[in-house]
Amino acid sequence: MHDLAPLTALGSSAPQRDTIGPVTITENPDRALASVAARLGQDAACTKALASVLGTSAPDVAQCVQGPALGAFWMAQHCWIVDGPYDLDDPQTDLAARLKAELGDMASVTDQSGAWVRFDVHGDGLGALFERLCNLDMARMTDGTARRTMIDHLGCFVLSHRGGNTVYGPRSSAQSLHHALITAARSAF
Amino acid sequence: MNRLPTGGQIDRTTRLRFTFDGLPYYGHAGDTLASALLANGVRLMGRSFKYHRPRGVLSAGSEEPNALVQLRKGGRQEPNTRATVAELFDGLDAASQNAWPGLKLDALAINDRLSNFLTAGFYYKTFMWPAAFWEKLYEPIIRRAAGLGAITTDADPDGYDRGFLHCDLLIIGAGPAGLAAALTAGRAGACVILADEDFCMGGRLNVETHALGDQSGADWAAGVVAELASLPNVRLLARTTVLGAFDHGIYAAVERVADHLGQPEQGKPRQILWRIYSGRAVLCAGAIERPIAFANNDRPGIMLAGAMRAYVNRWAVTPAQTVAVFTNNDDGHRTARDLMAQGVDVAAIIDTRADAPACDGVQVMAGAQVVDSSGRLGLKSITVRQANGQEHRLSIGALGVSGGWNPNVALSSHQRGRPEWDDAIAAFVPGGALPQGMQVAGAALGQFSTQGALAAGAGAAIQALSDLGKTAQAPDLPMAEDGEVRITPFWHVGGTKARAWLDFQNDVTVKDVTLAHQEGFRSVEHLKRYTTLGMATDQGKTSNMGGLAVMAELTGQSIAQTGTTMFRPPYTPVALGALAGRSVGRDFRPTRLTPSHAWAVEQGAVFVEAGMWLRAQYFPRTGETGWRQSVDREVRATRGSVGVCDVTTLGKIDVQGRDAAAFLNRIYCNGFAKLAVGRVRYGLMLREDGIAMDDGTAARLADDHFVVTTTTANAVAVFRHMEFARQCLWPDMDVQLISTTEAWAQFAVAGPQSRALLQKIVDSEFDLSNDGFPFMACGEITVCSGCPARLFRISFSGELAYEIAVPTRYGDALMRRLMDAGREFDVTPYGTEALGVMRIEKGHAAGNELNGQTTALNLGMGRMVSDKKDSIGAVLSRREGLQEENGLRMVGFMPTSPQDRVIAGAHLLEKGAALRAANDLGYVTSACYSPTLDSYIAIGFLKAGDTRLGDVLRAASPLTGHDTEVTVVSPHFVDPDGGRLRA
Amino acid sequence: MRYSGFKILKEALSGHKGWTPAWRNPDPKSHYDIVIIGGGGHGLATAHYLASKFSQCNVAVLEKGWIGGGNVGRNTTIIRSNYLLDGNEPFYEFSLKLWEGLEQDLNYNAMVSQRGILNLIHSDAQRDAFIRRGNGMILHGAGAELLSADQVRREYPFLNFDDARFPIKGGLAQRRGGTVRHDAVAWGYARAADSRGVDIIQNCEVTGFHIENGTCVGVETTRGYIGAGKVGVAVAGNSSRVMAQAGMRLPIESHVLQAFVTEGLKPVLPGVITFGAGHFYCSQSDKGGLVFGGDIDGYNSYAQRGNLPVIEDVAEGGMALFPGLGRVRLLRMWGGVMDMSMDGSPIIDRTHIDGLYFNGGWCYGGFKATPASGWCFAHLLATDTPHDVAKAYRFDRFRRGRMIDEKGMGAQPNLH
Amino acid sequence: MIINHPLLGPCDAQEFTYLGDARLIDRPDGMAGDAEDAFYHYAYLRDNPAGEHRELWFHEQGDRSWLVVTRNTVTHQITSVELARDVARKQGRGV
Repeated sequence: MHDLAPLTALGSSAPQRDTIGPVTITENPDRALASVAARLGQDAACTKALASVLGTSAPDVAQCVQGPALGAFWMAQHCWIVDGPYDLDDPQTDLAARLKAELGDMASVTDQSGAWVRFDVHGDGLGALFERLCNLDMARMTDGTARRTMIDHLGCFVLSHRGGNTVYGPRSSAQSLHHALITAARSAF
Repeated sequence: MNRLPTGGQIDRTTRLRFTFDGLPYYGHAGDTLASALLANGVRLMGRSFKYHRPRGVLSAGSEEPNALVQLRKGGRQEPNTRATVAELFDGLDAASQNAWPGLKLDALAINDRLSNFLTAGFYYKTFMWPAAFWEKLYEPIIRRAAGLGAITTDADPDGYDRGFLHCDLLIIGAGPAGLAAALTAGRAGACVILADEDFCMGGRLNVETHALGDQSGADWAAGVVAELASLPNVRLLARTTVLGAFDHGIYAAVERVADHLGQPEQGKPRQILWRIYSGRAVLCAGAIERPIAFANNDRPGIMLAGAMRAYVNRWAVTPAQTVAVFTNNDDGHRTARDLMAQGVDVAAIIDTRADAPACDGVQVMAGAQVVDSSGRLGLKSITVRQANGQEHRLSIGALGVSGGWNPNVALSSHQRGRPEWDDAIAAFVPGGALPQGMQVAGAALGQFSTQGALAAGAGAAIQALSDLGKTAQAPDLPMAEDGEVRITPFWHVGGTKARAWLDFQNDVTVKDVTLAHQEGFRSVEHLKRYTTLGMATDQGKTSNMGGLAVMAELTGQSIAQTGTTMFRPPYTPVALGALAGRSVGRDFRPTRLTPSHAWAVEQGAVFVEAGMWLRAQYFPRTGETGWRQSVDREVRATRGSVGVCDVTTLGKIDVQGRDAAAFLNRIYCNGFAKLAVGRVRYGLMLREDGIAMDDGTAARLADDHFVVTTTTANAVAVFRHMEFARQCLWPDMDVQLISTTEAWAQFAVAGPQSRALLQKIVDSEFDLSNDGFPFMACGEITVCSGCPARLFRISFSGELAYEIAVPTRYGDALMRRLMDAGREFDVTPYGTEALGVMRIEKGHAAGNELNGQTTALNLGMGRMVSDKKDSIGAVLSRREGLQEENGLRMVGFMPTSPQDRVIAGAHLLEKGAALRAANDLGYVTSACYSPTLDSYIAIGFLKAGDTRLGDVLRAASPLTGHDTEVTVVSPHFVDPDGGRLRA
Repeated sequence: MRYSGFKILKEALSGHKGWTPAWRNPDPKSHYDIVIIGGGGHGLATAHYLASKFSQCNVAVLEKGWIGGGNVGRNTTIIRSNYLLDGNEPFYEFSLKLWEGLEQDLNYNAMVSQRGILNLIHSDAQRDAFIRRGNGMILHGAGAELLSADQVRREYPFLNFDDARFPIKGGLAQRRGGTVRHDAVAWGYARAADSRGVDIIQNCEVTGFHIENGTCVGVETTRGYIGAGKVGVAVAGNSSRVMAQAGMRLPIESHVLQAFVTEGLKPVLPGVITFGAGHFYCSQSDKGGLVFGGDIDGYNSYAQRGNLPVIEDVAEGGMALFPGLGRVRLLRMWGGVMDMSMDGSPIIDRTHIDGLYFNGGWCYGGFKATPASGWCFAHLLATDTPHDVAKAYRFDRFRRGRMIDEKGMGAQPNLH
Repeated sequence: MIINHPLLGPCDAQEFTYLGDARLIDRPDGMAGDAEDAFYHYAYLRDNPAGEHRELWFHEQGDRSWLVVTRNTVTHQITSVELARDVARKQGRGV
């Protein structure tokens, strides 16, 4: 067990949480992410193998799924991001390595855990908030939808699920993204 | 004074105090500034642009050309606001503009006396002598006189927002057609947005007296709006102007959230720009009345007849106690009737039609014309020429003028729509190819009866929904007025030498159009540009038609043949703040922070913008008085022992797949196929045109796995380029790409003690010895007892150096650990300045050299471009112009006196050569003070530079006042053999 | 007719009866020595200089619509000669000198106003690049000044110095830069050319070239066939379309550039300013409107209109630079179709067809080039040799690897 | 503008980066004898019609796919959108 202390993307040791009107925006730093891209000609096999890893079918275009332990969302054709808990205590079980072990030559797997900041947004009136942030049609963002979009010049993923919306944005711009979410929420509510 | 005792849609129980030019007045909730001023007997509200003529309101809407005022003060000062749409609020502070010293007595009204000299285009014909006097004398005078309102140049303190809306059906305008359309589509369950510029939806229903069924128009409208508001699938946007129709059903609209308040609520925007994605749209923008030109038709008190009845019906204000109406159509008679119904004395209806119908209770002068008016600051009388030629004066305080109504076609013409002339209503109607998905209904289509508009609105909604595969039923619509349009076109009263205004704001008169015709400016666009007709803040909404008609008359062509000028967005002028939204000030663009940012802040680092990134530029220490001292220290410390620099900003691309090596072999001009696992190679990427695009390293972590680095600036472009190659050029290569720039915190650890430092951090099972981990080695390791990391033995500084990467969340901790562990070596953090100095000392090309204009040959890397393989850019790099022997080569420069500064951007000339372009031999790209050599040094591009080592040249920068004698040297100032790298 | 203050006085006192058309409206003749296709700024300037400098008066200018209806009438009116590269700078400096004497040459006040242009600097690398450029300008005799942030602040105190994402670190000024009343340029050249006998023929669209044995001998038009000793094409925006009729493919793409003007304001901006950390440049017209623009929309287009993303981007740039603009209202926006060339620089050259000459590829910089472009094209048409300052503007530079790429963006037209 | 992405459906064109003429897929063979001439034509002489145009767009803020969009440059109407990779394969490009 190494002794380097992690920082959240917003630059502190504990995640930030803001409630504005009916909406709560919570930084969620404890996620591991890895991209899975099917190797040439391995689309079907990789999709199938990923389903078995996830315990549910691999997400289709613009979809996200949640299996018993791992979730995943669609990033590009035959390419997904798998999401699971970040195990601070046991880096040996890191997600990318596990996936690589399972998927072998079927896929290219890349650790993306550090690449993104994640904000979970829940509460009433998410539509009123997100219509000021991005051009996604929130009426069509049914549970299980995952889209890449732009929020104040930042390329982000917005995932819609039962618990609310999740926003993944570029980690280095976590403060700008947080500021955008907060400002839009104050404007909307 | 002029407020009628009853009626109107104002809240007489709410008294709002406001000021105009410092004088206090009162109005009511529901008033506009214009209606409130009229109610207080204020007719004079502005001055015209050119002649500074006194002006009052012409209209009751956003088409207003005359009554422009400045609202608010300080940073919120807002010029050119139309009093006709400014919603009254308590404390509103308005001032007149374009008048000095005051509205009543305006010095520049002298221009009016000189009008005979200031005709259309006069300035093209004079002010040419002497040439220098234009900027010095004439222009400053003209500029001061021109302009309308003023801004303070203080920052706007209010915020703006931008947002995105989606709908099946966008309905633009909430008059009878729009409300009927919204009701139809709303009840059918479609996702509907109904936008209207007014604060009270209903359009003309709010200003007309005719009934819808057994209700007043306003009551019917309010009822429909209430029903729509109750439907979850309908979004009502009042105070929202649809500004423009863009491609594929996208509309821009601005919602004025807080303009009716003194200032926005805390945290709330003043306005929101909505980008509306619509499946279909129905344009129900109504119609705009047009005036008739006659001599001195611009006095305060002369207004559009429809506006006059709007003031009476909606705001219970009459512009004067005695009025008259001048019309060429039946609608003018309606104004007279409505005013009489409110007890206003209507002196006469002057109707240009010989067959004008009679009107109960008022004299109709058929076949008559208004030939002049009087009253310096407001209308006192008009002169009427009757059908029999007799002229007589009528003393009146206001005149309503109706020349007919123009369908409001603007948004239908923002793309390829071109209005077509309709004789039946003597006006242009939407024509040509309308914006994709748009229909037009109601008065905007020339359907002027209320009944017709209601039915058309419902019909358009049914059609639009049907296009989208949805069905809808027409609602039961009330019976309403269904009159025909009766108009005999009449544009201007002739036979006068006096000026008759067409464009009120820009002071374009019938005479100006005549002069334009006489001088050959006959196409509508020439007419517009020569006379400025229609170029004012109202964009010709009330003036263009008259100008076209006059020109048509002069050329003998029909109005249809004459055509219209182009309609352009925005429909009405829009605050720039709204278009920019939240992307202002420090939020103009996102900020990217490095993993060690918080730590660097603690160290007191000075930061610099590097693209979107904020990077530590240098780390000043107590006692250091200038940045140079800090940078020199950082360089010396690194070269003397060890330094650490956050280099996370470099782009990183993970390249995997069976064909990864073959792929990189085509992306880089140098070979990559044979790079061994565990090794790194420098790579140069060319654009297909043979110019250097980017450079970096590629590390082979496995047979099928590389990590490629790019420069900070080009990370995005390189990724796009590689995806292009992967998907479009070689789609059957097995390669997958993903950016990992943000995934890893990466630090350069450089200097002779870098190995010793890293050995304290890197877990002991990894061999860092020179044999175990030689120059250009790479590997996946762990640090600090098991934290996964990557180590690359690469060097930008020229020292023994490494780059070490850990998952981003541990970057801060690793930096702190490096500092702790390095204390025994006096480890020194260094910033981008020291990084830059060391790379210049080493002669590495960076952004200043890889400037998109240089080739591998220019950069001294010509031999890297392999001719043994097909790589991007190799072929075109061989063109003769890029292979000249005498071409630019990257070399180094040392001043002959070490402390003489060499300036980046200086040009190179032979010693003694004159400062002339013909003598130009190249330029300095990067320069710095080298603490290592204790001299200024520079690198740059010199013609045939590789053959000129040792020559003494002149590096001249007359721009900065530097002119330095320099010796041409190798660009590798420090350790040219690379011994330190490999130590 | 000569224009003057005296003439205005005289006409004012006699009811303005004496003004005659600024140019005639002749029917086309069957043959001209030189036919110029395109009645925009460049075509009209070419005609003027052919007549006034090269004694070529048997010249027609054919315009498919009304003269000045293309980019000369839809630009942001800026003139400057602050180019970086040797291939460009002498040409634009020649142009600026011609602007400086334009009104006397044409007897038409085009309101050439040299209130200066300032390119702002926001980073050290940008300063280095601007120093290189400014020194080049000085070497070419064009003049340049490097301003510190404080000096910029003194001249433009209302710019965003204190709350900027990309702070202003200085600026490169060319005091001789400025603006010109764009329509007047077209009209002034037209009037001057017409007065020397050039026929300006409006509503006359060229529908084909008549090429015999590799030589162009005339053009088919909507007003009939017109024979020509030489044909010069100056139709920037439509170059590919027109030259395709002669079977040529050009190193040019057509892109839309939007421009914007606000409502009139009392004087606030002294000169032209260019934001260096976003897409925004701005000047204030004599009428008081702020005239501004930004980047091209970025996709091939022949539609004279653009879309929202660029409009918003430009507004963001404006607000970032000048936070007091928030309440200033945008009055009108429009689009022009640009000949975006493969290196961002123009072409003035003969074609492989004898008698057919080409002028185009002006990107978004054609307006300031108008006088020099006209002069150099006239020179080429009259003498069959390129003018000294335009000798780099050849077709074959791409084949030979002699691009003139100011921005260093390569063969990607929408990035220039 | 709206680009109807073959996988994702309608997307605002703002999410895309434009490259241009879809013939850029047809990169010549750099080792062929006439390569310099072929590359000159390839890199510099692109289609620029007033009308229907096949062009490359990159979904930079989306799924990072390159698309071939057939769009009218006069009306901006889009009539077809394909994945560039499929087009490239159909045109015989492989490894």
